Amino acid sequence: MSVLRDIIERKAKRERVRRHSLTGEGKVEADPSFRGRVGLKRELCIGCSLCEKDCPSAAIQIVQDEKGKRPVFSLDRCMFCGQCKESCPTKAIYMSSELQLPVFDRKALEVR
Amino acid sequence: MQMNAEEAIRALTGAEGVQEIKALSERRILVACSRDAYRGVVGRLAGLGFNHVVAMTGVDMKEGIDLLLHLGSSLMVTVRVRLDPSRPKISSVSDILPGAEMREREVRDLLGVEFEGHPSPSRFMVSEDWPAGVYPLRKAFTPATAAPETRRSGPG
Amino acid sequence: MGIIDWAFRKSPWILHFNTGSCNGCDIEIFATLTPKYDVERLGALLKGSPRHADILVVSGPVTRQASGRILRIYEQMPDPKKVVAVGTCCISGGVFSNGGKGPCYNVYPGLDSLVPVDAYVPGCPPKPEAILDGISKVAKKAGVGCK
Amino acid sequence: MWSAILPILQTIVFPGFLFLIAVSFLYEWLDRKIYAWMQFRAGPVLAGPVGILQPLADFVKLMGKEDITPAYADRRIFGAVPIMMVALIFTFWAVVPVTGSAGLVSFRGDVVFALVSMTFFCMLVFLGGFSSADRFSLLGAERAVLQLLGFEIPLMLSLTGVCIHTGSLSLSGIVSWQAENGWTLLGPQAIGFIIFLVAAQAELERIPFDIPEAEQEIVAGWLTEYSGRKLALIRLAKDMELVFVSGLAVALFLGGPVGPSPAGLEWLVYPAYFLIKLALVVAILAFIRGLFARARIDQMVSFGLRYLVPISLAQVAATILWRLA
Amino acid sequence: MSSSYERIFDIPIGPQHPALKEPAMLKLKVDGEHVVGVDLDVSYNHRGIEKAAEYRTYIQNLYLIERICGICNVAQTLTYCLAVESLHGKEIPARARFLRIVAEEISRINSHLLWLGVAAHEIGFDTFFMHIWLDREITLGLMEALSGNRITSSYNVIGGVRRDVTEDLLSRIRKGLDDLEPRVKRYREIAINDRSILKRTQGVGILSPADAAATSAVGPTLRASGIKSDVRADDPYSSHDQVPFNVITSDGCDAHARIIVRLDEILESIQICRHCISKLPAGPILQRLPRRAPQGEAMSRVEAPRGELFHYICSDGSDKPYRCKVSTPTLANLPALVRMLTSKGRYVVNIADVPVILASIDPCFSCAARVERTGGV
Ligand code: SF4
Ligand code: SF4
Ligand code: SF4
Ligand code: SF4
Ligand code: SF4
Ligand code: SF4
Ligand code: SF4
Ligand code: SF4
Repeated sequence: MSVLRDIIERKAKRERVRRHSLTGEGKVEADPSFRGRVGLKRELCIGCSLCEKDCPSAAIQIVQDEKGKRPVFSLDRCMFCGQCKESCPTKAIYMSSELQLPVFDRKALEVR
Repeated sequence: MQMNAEEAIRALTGAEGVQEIKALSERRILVACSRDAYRGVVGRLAGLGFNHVVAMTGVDMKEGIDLLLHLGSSLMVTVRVRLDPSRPKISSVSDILPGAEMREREVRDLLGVEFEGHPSPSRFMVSEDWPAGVYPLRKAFTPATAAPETRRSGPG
Repeated sequence: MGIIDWAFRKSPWILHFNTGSCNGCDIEIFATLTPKYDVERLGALLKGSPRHADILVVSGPVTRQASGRILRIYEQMPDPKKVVAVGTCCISGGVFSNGGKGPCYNVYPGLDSLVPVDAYVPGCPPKPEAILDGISKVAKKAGVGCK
Repeated sequence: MWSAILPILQTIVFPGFLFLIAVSFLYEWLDRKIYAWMQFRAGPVLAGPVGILQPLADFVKLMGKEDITPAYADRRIFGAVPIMMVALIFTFWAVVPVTGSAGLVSFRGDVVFALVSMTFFCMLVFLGGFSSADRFSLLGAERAVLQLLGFEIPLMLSLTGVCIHTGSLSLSGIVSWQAENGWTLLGPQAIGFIIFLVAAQAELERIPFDIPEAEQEIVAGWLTEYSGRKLALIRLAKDMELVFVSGLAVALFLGGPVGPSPAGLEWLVYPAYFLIKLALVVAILAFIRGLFARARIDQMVSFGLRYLVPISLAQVAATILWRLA
Repeated sequence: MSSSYERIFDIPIGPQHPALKEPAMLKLKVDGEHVVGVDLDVSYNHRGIEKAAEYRTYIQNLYLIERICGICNVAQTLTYCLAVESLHGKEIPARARFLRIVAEEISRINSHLLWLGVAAHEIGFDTFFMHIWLDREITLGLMEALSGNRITSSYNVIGGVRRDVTEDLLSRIRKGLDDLEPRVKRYREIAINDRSILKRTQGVGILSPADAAATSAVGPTLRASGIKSDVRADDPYSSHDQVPFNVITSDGCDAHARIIVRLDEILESIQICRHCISKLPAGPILQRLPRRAPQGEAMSRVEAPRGELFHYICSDGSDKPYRCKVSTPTLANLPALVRMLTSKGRYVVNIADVPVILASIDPCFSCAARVERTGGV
């Protein structure tokens, strides 16, 4: 019954739990330090492919675009570890604090 | 139990079958011994208070399979034995150190080391359909010889 | 059949299956039950028996040993049923898949190679908010009409 | 004409079948909300205003789902059990007074009749689990019967106390006695009330006595193999049972629906009283559910036999002495 | 209660079972409601990590090793980094060592609270579970602020830690710890006083000190059997010798003692964190190390939340380890578990107690299942 006492005391202190709203979906704020989806600042990338070499889950493929080589991230394999950000010599990769939102189709995750 | 490295080395030098004793660092000691002396050395260590089994490691060194038994309190002693790679076989120490039983089983499944006198002789495999005689931690087991499975290569 | 569709959307009962995960995703799925996230707001209950569940929430890389189980559980669930793959491992094998980097000889490259998956929640582990979103999105699609 | 239709309407609509179903859903919702409140959660919110339609959504959804009968199950019994459960509770519901001091049906000895329902229900649980031919179901079924051993006798004794106290063997008699003598029953029979609630918790298979369907031990116990429509009916039956047992508690210890009322408005005020008192009992049951850890089956049975039985016996003895004095 | 029927049959617990968050399989031999034998199968979680580690570079392995387990990922990476650093023969900066302790202790608090919640759930006490997990969000918030993710932190890297702390963050951590402490004390009170908890845990899952030592049990399981053993104290690995703390033990030897030991450890961890934050040295947080490790072998031990965690790395001088061996606390505690479950006729184990006993060693099979299968009895 000591649990009851605990509940009453906490309720008396008007402790409230902040939950995110279910209806305004997608509007979830993460802590700014959160390691969310990876992103590339295209203009900084020099195409050295170090990120691809160090990525632990082979989520990066180097492709050729009009400006030369660049990485493409497969978000269905990426595990948001941030190693590519650490490895990049020009700091072209950043981790946004965006929460990756669920998708219905795996293909939607494959390029970016 | 609170032996320091020097005392432990002194206590072990001259034991039968011990080939080499060296201190790797302040609290790590490596004892190499022959296969036949292994049991005796472990027994002696257990008598000295090293009766906590930290882990047992098997390493396929190509020229032989190294079996490492890590015993420890605040000081950790590693007993190293080299086994014949074609038919690795050694006597079990799970009667001296009951904590070693599952460790031996792990090494047996992954490296195919045979432990003589082990209380549960049944073999345990990766999954029920794991092929017999394939030991994943042997160096001969490579990605190419990995279990047959549908596999997508590369990202995507 | 408005009311039945409505009921399907409002009452997604969950069955959680761990196919060999590192626990990260399981914990976060479990965390969605707790006060801060409270999946019951959606009407969802965590069920123990596949027979009672509508949504199968899977976490972890699908290991060989677990693959048979997942098929069986999927079959045991009554129609209509949905599957949500939570975590990178479950979606593709993630760090455990080979992808040219060496073997995890015991892992399937993603849950969708075994059972049809209705939603993917990437992350390692995804935040509970993301899992909640995944479940509610799938629940919104639910109904007798769409299998 | 009207006098012919009225009983039928009473049976089907109010306070009969439909009313019972509506009230069951309402109180399942209440139970879940209180439970969630204790856990700092919100409980269901999306289905209808403040989630009040959640039990309905669950029910309708389960009705719409595929209904699987396991291959090894005894099909006839397996399928019959859910329907029998609903029918059973509905039948017994007739004796619970809702609109006045008497229920739809009232006769001498209906207290015993009501008591028997619990045993019947337990038998159906056993049959349901047994016919599923599943390990977990079987264990759950066995546990349900073992549990019955633990709580049935104290339950009976707590009722005996009330019957002796009021000198009546019918619910209507007990309710009218309370109406005449004010609220003097709850005082002397407080222990009986508590024992009744504890036993009810066991009968309803709720924490701390949800042993027959202990999720962490035996998946969903005897319910494991049920799905779809059958599960919907079982859940409905269990909700109805919650209302039925709480209704009995209201009638036996809280004076039933009777209370002060402006003359002529009894038909409206009494059911309202009933619902309020019912809510009170359900709330107490929800609190019990939230505040304890699950007991073990042997602990449960020995708790029943070692503590509840002597206490309730003492209660009965005291009541007899009081009557004699 | 003695069973009225003589029937022995097998009950599988798992691999998909509400009592196990993970797909392990416990095959119980049951006579009525009593357990007479047990067989363990943890292969459902086998992913092939040790082999995979041989094909990945040291950097990639960090993330692979981290994902051996989501709960003690901090301990796992710490052990791995210690081993690699010791291959290089390099000391890491003092500030990094202290930050590692902070991260480690936060994850310990997190793990113990998580476990306590699960244990409450195991005995059917969901309200308690919800309360504990509500307060656990505090530590998850701290972890996210410190490292960037609630669970998988990627905080320790070879040569130091990834992120530095700001004053702002330190005060946030201090506040979080201050909020948490009274709550933990309250839970301790409840765990000691609540009768329904006592009923389910006292005298359940008894492991005598002799058995605990013989089976090489580790961590809180060992300490709850009255044996004073803690790698942090015995084999200080990350400036632990500069931090004052007590090794918590209990003489209860049962599931309840394990609850109390873990709760006391949380309080101790809060003190350690506070100490480290107040004494945090200035300086760099990372000592860059080359990609290739020198030839040799290294062994490291860390006190993970569940007990002693051990890594062995053998290097052949390339950028990939030659052999990487992980030995985890759950595996070390399995023999003790089997001993508690079968009891060999000394006392009766009820089926309903199995989840409690299982939970009391705080098993998480994802790390134990690097081995194929472990058989009991
Ligand atoms: S400097 Fe180092 S990282 Fe850059 S290309 Fe040369 S080897 Fe690669
Ligand atoms: S975050 Fe990690 S897994 Fe994702 S792309 Fe970068 S290195 Fe690869
Ligand atoms: S490491 Fe940086 S610069 Fe090099 S390819 Fe990747 S993103 Fe571009
Ligand atoms: S295909 Fe290879 S890399 Fe992928 S899961 Fe299977 S074993 Fe692992
Ligand atoms: S996605 Fe990440 S957290 Fe989830 S199971 Fe895989 S490794 Fe663990
Ligand atoms: S259990 Fe060991 S050998 Fe097997 S895959 Fe895992 S790490 Fe490799
Ligand atoms: S004991 Fe192993 S699996 Fe469990 S939390 Fe620690 S590292 Fe993870
Ligand atoms: S014991 Fe193993 S599986 Fe469990 S949480 Fe720890 S590392 Fe993960």
